Amino acid sequence: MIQLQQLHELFQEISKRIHEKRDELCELDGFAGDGDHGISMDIGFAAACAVSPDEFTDIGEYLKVCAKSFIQAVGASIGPLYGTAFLRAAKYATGKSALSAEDCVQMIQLGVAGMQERGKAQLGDKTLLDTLLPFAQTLRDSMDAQGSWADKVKTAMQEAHAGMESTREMVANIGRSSRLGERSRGGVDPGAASAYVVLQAGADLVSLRVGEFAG
Amino acid sequence: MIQLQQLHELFQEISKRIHEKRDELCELDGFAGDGDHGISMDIGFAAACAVSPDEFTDIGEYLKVCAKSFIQAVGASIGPLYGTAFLRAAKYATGKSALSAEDCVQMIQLGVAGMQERGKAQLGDKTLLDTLLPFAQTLRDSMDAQGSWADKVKTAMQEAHAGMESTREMVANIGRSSRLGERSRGGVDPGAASAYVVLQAGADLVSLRVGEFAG
Amino acid sequence: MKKILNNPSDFVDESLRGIVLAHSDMLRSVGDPRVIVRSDAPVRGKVAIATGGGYGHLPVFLGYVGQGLADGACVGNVFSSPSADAMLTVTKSIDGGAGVLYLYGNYFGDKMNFDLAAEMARDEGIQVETVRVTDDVASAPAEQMSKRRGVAGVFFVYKIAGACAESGASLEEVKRLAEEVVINVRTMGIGFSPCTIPASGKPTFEIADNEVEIGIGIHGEPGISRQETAPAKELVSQLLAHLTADLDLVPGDEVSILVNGTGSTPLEELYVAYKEAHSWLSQKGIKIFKPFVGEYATSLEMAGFSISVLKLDETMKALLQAPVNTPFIKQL
Amino acid sequence: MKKILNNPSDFVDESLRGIVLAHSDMLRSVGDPRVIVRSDAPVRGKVAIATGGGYGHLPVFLGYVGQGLADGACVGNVFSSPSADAMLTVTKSIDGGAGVLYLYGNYFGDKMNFDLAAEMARDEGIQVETVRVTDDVASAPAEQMSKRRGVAGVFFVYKIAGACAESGASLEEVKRLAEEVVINVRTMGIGFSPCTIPASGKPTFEIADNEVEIGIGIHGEPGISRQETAPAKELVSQLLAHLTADLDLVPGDEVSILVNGTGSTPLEELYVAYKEAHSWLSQKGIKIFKPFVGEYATSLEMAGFSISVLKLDETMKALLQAPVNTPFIKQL
Ligand SMILES: Nc1ncnc2c1ncn2[C@@H]1O[C@H](COP(=O)(O)OP(=O)(O)O)[C@@H](O)[C@H]1O
Ligand SMILES: Nc1ncnc2c1ncn2[C@@H]1O[C@H](COP(=O)(O)OP(=O)(O)O)[C@@H](O)[C@H]1O
Ligand SMILES: [Mg+2]
Ligand SMILES: [Mg+2]
Ligand SMILES: [Mg+2]
Ligand SMILES: [Mg+2]
Repeated sequence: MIQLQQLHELFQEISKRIHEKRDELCELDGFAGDGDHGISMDIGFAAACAVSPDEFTDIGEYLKVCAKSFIQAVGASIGPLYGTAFLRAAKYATGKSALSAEDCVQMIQLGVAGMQERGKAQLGDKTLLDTLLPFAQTLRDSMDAQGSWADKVKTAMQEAHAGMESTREMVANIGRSSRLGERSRGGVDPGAASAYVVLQAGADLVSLRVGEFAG
Repeated sequence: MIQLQQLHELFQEISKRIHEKRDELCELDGFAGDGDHGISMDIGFAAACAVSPDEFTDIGEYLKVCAKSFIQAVGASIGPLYGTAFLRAAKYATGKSALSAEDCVQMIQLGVAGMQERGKAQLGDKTLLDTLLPFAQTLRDSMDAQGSWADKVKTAMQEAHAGMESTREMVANIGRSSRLGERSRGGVDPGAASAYVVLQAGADLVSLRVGEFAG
Repeated sequence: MKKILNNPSDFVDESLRGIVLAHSDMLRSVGDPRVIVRSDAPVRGKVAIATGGGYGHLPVFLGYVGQGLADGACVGNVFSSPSADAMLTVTKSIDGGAGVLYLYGNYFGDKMNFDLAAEMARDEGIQVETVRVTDDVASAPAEQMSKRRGVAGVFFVYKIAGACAESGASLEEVKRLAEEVVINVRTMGIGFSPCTIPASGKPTFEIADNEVEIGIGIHGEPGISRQETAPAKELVSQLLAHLTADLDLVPGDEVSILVNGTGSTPLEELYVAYKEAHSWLSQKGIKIFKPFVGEYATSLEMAGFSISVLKLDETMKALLQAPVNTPFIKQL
Repeated sequence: MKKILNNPSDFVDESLRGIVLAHSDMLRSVGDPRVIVRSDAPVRGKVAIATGGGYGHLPVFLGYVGQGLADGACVGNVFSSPSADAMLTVTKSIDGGAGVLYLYGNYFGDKMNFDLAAEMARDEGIQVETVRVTDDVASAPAEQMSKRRGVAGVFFVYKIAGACAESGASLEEVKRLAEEVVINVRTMGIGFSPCTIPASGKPTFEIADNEVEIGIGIHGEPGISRQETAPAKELVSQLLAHLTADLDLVPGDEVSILVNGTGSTPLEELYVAYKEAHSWLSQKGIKIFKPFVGEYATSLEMAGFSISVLKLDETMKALLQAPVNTPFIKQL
């Protein structure tokens, strides 16, 4: 089972990695966007980390405050997308003090669905969904199958990576870059890239602590 | 004696010559001013010409309307300078239907004094006065001397020419170009150049019609 | 980049601080310096209007906060949406019990944040409705009206919805009228030269010395064509041909128009455009009721202008004349 | 040159035509399209205020024609004095029997024309007095105050003299008060980049990408120094140090300030300047009474700004708050 404290550690790990990639992500956004994506993600996850887990026992309550903290820190596109995902996940987790692997998969599903509802984007629109949707779907599909969680996550991460890479040849169809049409082709979508960083942080924690997750 | 009709012809001659020099004068003004001097002079004298002499018997009345016509057409610096000169001359000529040579000299004196009063410039300030003042003074000084009017005008014109040329090495001390300071040195003052054109037209009429003036 | 600023990352907050300091009698910020409401908010019993969006468009958005227009606004970074949290704060600060209308330009980032804010506000028991302005004819074809972006025409929606709210109408009525205005307003812009976002330090687009961008967006989004500069008469008739066709205007119709400068185009030039618009419309038998000329929605120092046309009915005409008093826009 | 214009030589007249068409309820031209007076002129028994100068400085000069400010104005070509004849026409059109105050910036071309107009007006039996505004501290040393040019500070003189005239004061009183304001107002500007006069098509001056001109004039006249751009805080403190020293301000003094944009500097940046001015003055113990921020005197699309400081007394404070209503400037 995953404890509240571990979620906090996950946010810390994501925040650390996003911070390291901050300039790289801004550069990606500079290609067809306004060059601020690394900043927004950095600020957003730093805000989520700043919520102290010690004051909570209910994971739902904790995640709701993290969501609001993220939303407070970031507007742009990323604020409402991740904010909505966190809020949807928080709703599911309300009343829980620990999460099973199934709970996690369910929350990822709900979160990504929230992003899709908020942003109205489809697979192939050159957004973070091109990373997140394949990941979430592969993970869910593998839920009842044989094999370790570590392996399942690894497979899902391969799909996430392929999805992210596929945005390179896409034409942006939504959001700020869509106004460039054909000219938006040729660069990885920054949101897709940062989503991969987020997932990778989660995946690495899973493989490090594979025992706990199995528990 | 000079008749009202001849003044009209003088304005026509001035207007014709200024019109021909229009671009040249603008170019001179472009050196340290705003490049519009040829246009202003052209418009101003065209307006003075447009006043029909046939409706007048009083030279003062006629000149007053010419002055107002000039003033109506031109603002900038040239409007009030020539406008004031014409008004001062008109005042002197009020009640007269013909002008003697002495009247003409007197009117030139008064006109130039009016320009000086209006513009507060001194000899050497790099303005039209550097052409007009030497001309007017030389003419007045020669009034009671021996010799033909044609010669007297010729001498005065030499002074006017020297005055105009002297502005080339002057630094503008008044008006728009004065803000350039040292950088205004090296070009003939446009107002001084156009004043010479005006005087030359008058001088040529005098020498052409020397008989009439003597009369 | 020559700009009046200190650290580019402080630009928005320092500018807002200046606004609140200069106009403390009419505006105040609520906690977050990027949330600004009229000083008498909430006005009890009045429908409140909230707006917001990226910074850099003054008087859009803060400039419309005041009597006769909106009740509160929040802004994000330059050309970037403010957060849903800021919007929620505006909402809570201006709700006078009669509900809140979210009124803003149709940009996806803003929509996502306002929608999330509306969800959160409703959770807290506040009635919220939304109207998005879609006046930019160059941003999508007429059949896809809901995809069109909001540009300077938002002025007319603030003006009429604001006057309507001030008159004591219900949230439903204010919303319905705002939608009515949105349906009847069209805008198209022309860009001459770009602006520079302080944080990036680079121009928003590139354009040749003799070219203009017809149909440009308020953030420098490309329009429908790039062409050689032309006399004012031609540029204006090009815009008006698009606008009046899109609005199906016919002789006898009455309109208000807004000739809007996008930043560095002199007021003197905007009036040349107005003169041309006046004679073009007169020739077509279209009557101008109450024109507006000036900077009503800018893009920092972008050079260019837009024309907005609003097809009027008697209700709109009356409300267009109602008084306005904000630090930026006044009407007696 | 990308501008909204047709033939450059028609620029002024077409722009003015647009102004009169758009604001026919408040302004009218008198014969000459370059002579514009408030529509209710002459106001019987009220001292009338006439102003004028070159075109290209909107809202200076026409923008100040209306209730609470001036009664009429005439303009010349861009940056060039209007004719004495136009001034005479203004004078005759606005004189309500109580005399006319000529109030304008101290430029020699304007002075020559206004002086000639005054001569002609007096010939026709109209009482005329003159006050020239000399607020530009960078244009001449303090000992030669009468050589200083008039720039954005003219706003304060219009405002206070206009309110005074509106209150029914005599020509002598309005003149005296206008002189009092002139003595107490100082301005200094900073130029970032030039503007282009339509008729010439060339920029008014050249300046490097990283340089600013401190003390620039309203037609791009060189100032007191050219230096590298600096943070807003430094630029503002440089200006205020000059201004407050020239005015001999001491802690406890009360001032109004105007942060004026010269054309293409975004309003957002002007408020950064205001914020810096506020903190600089507060630190010196100088109190700001009623600040103004915006475009009050421009130079077409010149980029830059100026700060004007007016040292106040109780009379001025009261008049500063009086209402104003022109198509360009409004105060409730
Ligand atoms: N409607 C949307 N649905 C999903 N993702 C979106 C949407 N709009 C934008 N994005 C994602 O957001 C990323 C840009 O984020 P960011 O730069 O922070 O926001 P902004 O575009 O407002 O500057 C894009 O790369 C894309 O992945
Ligand atoms: N105060 C003055 N006194 C005498 N002449 C002047 C004065 N100011 C300007 N001038 C003359 O006017 C000329 C410029 O005329 P013009 O270009 O028509 O006016 P502006 O300077 O307003 O553009 C100068 O070359 C100078 O000879
Ligand atoms: Mg971005
Ligand atoms: Mg000139
Ligand atoms: Mg952004
Ligand atoms: Mg001139």
